[in-house]
Amino acid sequence: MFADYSMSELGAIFAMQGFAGLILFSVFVLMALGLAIIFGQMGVINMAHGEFMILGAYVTYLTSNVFADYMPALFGTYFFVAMLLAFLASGALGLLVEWSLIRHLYKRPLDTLLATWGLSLILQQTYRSVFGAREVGVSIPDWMMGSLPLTDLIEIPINGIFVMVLAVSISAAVYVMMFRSTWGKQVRAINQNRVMAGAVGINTEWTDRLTFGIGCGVAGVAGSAFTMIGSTGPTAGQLYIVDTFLVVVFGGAGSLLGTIASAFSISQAQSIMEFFLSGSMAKVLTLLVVVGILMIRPQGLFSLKLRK
Amino acid sequence: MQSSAFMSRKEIIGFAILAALIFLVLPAVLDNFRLNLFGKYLTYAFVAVGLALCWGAGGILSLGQGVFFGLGGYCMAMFLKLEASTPENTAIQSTPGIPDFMDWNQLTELPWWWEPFYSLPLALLAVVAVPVMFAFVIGVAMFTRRVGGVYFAIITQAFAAIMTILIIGQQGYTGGVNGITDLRTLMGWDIRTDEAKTILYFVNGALLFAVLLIAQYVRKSKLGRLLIAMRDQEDRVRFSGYNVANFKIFIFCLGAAFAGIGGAMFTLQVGFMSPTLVGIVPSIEMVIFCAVGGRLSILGAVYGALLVNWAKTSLSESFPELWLLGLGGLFIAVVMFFPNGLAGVWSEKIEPRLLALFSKKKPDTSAPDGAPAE
Amino acid sequence: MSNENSDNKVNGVSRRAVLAGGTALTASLFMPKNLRAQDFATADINTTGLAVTDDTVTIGILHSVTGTMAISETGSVQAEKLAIEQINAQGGILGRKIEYIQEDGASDWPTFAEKARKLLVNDKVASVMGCWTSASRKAVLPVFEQHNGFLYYPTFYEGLEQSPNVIYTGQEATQQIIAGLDWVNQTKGAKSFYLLGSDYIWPRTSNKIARKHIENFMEDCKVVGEEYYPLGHTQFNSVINKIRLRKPDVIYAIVVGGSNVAFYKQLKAAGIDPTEEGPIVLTISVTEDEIRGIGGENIEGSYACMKYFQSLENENNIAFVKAFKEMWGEDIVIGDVTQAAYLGPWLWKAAVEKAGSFDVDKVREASPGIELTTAPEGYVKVHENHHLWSKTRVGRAQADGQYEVVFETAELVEPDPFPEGYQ
Amino acid sequence: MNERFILKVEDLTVSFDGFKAVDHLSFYVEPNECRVIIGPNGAGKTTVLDLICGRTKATEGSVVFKNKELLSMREDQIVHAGVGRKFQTPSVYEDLTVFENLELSYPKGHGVFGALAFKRDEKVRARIKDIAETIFLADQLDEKAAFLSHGQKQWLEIGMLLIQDPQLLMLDEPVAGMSVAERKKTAELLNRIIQDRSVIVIEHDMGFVADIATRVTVLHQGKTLSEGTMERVQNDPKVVEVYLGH
Repeated sequence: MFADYSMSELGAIFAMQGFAGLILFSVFVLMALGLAIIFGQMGVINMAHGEFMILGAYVTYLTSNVFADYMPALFGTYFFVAMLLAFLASGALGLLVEWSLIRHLYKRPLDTLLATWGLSLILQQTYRSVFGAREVGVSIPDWMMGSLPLTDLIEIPINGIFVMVLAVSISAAVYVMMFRSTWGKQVRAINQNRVMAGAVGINTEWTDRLTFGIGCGVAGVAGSAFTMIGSTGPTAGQLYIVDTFLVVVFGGAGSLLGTIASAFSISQAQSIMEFFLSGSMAKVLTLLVVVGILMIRPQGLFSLKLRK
Repeated sequence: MQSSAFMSRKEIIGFAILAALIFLVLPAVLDNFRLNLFGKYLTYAFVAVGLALCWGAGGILSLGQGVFFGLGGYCMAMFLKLEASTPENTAIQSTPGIPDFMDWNQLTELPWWWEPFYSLPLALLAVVAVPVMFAFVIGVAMFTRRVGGVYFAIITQAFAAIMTILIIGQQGYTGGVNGITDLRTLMGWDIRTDEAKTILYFVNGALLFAVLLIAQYVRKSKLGRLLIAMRDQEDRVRFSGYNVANFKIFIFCLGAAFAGIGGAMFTLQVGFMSPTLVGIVPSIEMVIFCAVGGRLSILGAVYGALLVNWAKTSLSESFPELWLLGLGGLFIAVVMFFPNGLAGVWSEKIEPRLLALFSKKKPDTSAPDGAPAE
Repeated sequence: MSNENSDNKVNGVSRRAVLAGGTALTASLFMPKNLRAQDFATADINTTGLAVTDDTVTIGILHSVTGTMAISETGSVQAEKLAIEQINAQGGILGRKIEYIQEDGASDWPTFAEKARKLLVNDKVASVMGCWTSASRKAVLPVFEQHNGFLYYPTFYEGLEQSPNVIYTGQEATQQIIAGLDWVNQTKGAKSFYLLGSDYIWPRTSNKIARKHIENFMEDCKVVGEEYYPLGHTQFNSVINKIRLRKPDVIYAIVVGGSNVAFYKQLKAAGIDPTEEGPIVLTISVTEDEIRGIGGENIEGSYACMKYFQSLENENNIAFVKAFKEMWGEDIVIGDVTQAAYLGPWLWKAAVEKAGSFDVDKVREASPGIELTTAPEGYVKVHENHHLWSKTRVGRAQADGQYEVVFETAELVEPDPFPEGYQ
Repeated sequence: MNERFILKVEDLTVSFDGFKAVDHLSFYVEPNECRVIIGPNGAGKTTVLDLICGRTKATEGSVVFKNKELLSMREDQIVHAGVGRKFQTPSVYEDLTVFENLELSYPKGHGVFGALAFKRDEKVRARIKDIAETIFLADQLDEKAAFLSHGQKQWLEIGMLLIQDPQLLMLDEPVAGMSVAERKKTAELLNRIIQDRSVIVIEHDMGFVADIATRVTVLHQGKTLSEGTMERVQNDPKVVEVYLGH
């Protein structure tokens, strides 16, 4: 396979392939962070996670249209506004959903799975009624498309860099919120002992709502970012759900670090296998390996051994 | 004193009503086309009954039941496809005598693992055995390591995804995204005619009742009570000397066997099998059939499968663009307001009123409302 | 139970739109002399109990309105409704207005089979315009053959099929592939090809034909890679790197659905810009419909091989595009399949009038040889094998989402669903 | 082998991420002995029981019961070897009746197919009735366990152990959370059932301990602090310092 190529070409390809793996890693991190917060910290299985992402994508689409119509001069910067709006929109929907649905189901985790699946159907149909069955084309500012030639041979896609930067900054933000803010302390306290947390004066109800909202908001930002690399349509959210859950579960629920480590290992495995195998088989093998490891080590990669 | 009878009087009446519905009422009031549709819905009821045992009684939620349904259905379809692919029927192919999709994919001979499916007994055995073997492997791996609850649900869902990609990707062997289509005869008997479809409907109904009776037996056996005990206090069961994993594996395999039979009947009645019945979405829908019927009730599961599918068909006929909203709303409503589904509504709301109506005596509704005092 | 469908026999389209479309077309239509219903006794023209009355005839429309395929099938539904409205505005078929019952296949193949059975058995429709994916067609095919229905299937597809109960108004694979490959070889000097597709039967079969043609019929040409990704896959950076490694002259892409959007965006972001020097991107899976989702700026410069582009400049097409936009809105786009779907009702009308009967057997007998001079794509003709003779065209994607036609075959290409030497 | 001890715990250690909850612990239990384990919170009392019955896997050491090494056995195998365990919080099957709760513990039909074929014959009924009388629940046989009081649930769980007739019975705080009357009845019950078998009890109530204990082991930070009769332990200055003295 490599016989006809010079060393420098091979080096360049491998460098770019490594970079492709990193982009995939960032995509996985973005997908999974919101879910890691919701599932890991609250134990809620949100099957509508993909639909919250797509809401972010649609918000981005609307924002781009508004900018194109009313502020064409500022079009190059609309994406930042769109991400903020996506966070707010998905977050607000998250708060609403928590209030109307999730809070009644905390004691029945498998039922949240069913209810949120119902929610995802409703959201899909709503998107279809509002935006049409067809995918919408989101215009990306020119500066975000195209690639950055590092050497003669190595070219790095700019949107890939953008996704990576975003993944790092959102991870950092979530980390800070989780481990430095009062909210984070409260979330972790509730995760460990809900009754005690309530007893020491933490407003568990509001903290739950906020946690769910923030998780959904992060999903919205991810969806907004994915308009650069993927499609925006009513059913596009479904594509993400299996990968996302596997990343979170594989990392060990409750561990943000685990989620990131798991995103890294799955993305690298998939990206390497994709390079040497056909795409479909690479996907099947990746999923099988992940499921296989989970069978041997059900607690995931990172988890504390605790006294029962 | 405790009764351990196979069926209480109430349950006998319940079975009788369902039997009357399936064998008398539906065939009497429905035309051939609608009857065949209900036959299709009833194949999902097999899965739902299995889920009522696994999930309702045992607390094991599988989001991969479509895999077993599909495996059963594919086993049946492979037999029928081989029968339909006689050298005469496939004379225009470059390799006559093999299924058409293999020929399109440049296969020149039948893969070895298709060979057993020339035999009807082996194919029928495979309908049950293949899903069970699959469930056994998954069950042993997961339950002996005490993977349960949400994790089990997500991993089985991943299996549904893997299976779909595999079937679609290996289209030379499986028919790919099209599935295995154009099935015609079963041992020379044309399964596409109206008479055949009617007969298959009754066969399907009879099999469903066989499955229901097995499920009823399991529920009423000590194993049935153990399942409920495991769902509530797994550790206590373990420290009463039971190997909990074995029981979970058994019930998961039983559910898979039911699903496999349902899949085979689906293939026979609909005339093909395709990966769209294996994936994540159908697997979750099957859970919903069970939830709507009442996850604790095996009869409820049948009604759930009938009702949801009937609603889906008629909603999509009258309001094609709105049925997803209806279905989504149904999911949420069941979970939020009727966690015990139709069976719960029946036994909590309707039945007491009926009883009150029929017996002049005031109904005795004073359920014990708390722990008895010291 | 069977009669709750009257609701969806909709006629809610503005009269103006229909008339405008109708008159525009009349100018170019070869009109048979005005047929009146009383000239044809219902008993004579409908001997098999189809849904034909003294002044109406009912047909079925069977596409996905919901689910993942709704994205693609919407255009077909719109085109079929437009054609029906226009035919009705001209007086219908044998003096009978066409009514339709629309069913939703919900992107689910068993549902397609179920609905097809309902249309044929319960509603006794005279013909069905429907299906999009091969899987849905394969699912309904036994139903149509069993109940002797008649289906007009609009999508370009992999071939390897020829049913007496189906008229294929789209191209089979060779019609779409061979001329395009020859063109890119002869005018662009392309010698090496990287074949890429979504993982299912149409891309695989099409690539198989492409590979055979490249290796057996094109001098010095070779395939340097062939690769498939699961439907819905959204990460193409690895394959883009592989393409870089192999340096093909042509990237032959048959990616479909949401994956398409991801593929072209990532291709552009990776610096493979089809407007500049570098590999040529040639596709057979991206119509104007798909470009809306991808974004014109992301696919600009790529070539697509189709039989129809919205930008075709002939009278038929100008009238068709105008009528379509008046009916469905100014910002709508029309792709290859949409046009093929539009042909369905017209081809059926011509066949019924030639047969002088709605009976499926007579319509089938009359179908081969039916010509349409009014087709937006130009002149088409039904072949003995139930496919259409039509031209193959190559278009180059523009930033505005339209294709600029850069090549068209001089003659109609003969449909050949079982091509010798390509299997 | 030395037949003097029915249970030999030697060098038992378990660590959770470096924290040694039980630290090279050894103790020996004789047949028919009632051993009470006491110690401050976090001393590792419950963990010791968890280790013996297989709920927690030991890091090192050995637990030999009737010449069988328990550490390599599954929980249900340990039960079949003759070890019964009652949890701290009453764990009964709330959705089942008292009768069914006891029936599930009846030592027959423990395999999958055994359970399927299990028949509720006269012998089973008689035994269940017998046990129900012992645990003061003869009148509640058809009631769902969910409707029992806290104390009754504790009794039911004890009954579920009794029906298995274990040779080693391990009870984790059997009188915790009981009213005075219940406590008295429970003491009476325990005194009756600890005959003819070895028992390990974790308990805080010193009066109760003095009542039933043959020997007492005091745990502190996963290690034995003191061992012997109640009297001896009570007078051990080390014990007074860490436990009784505060």
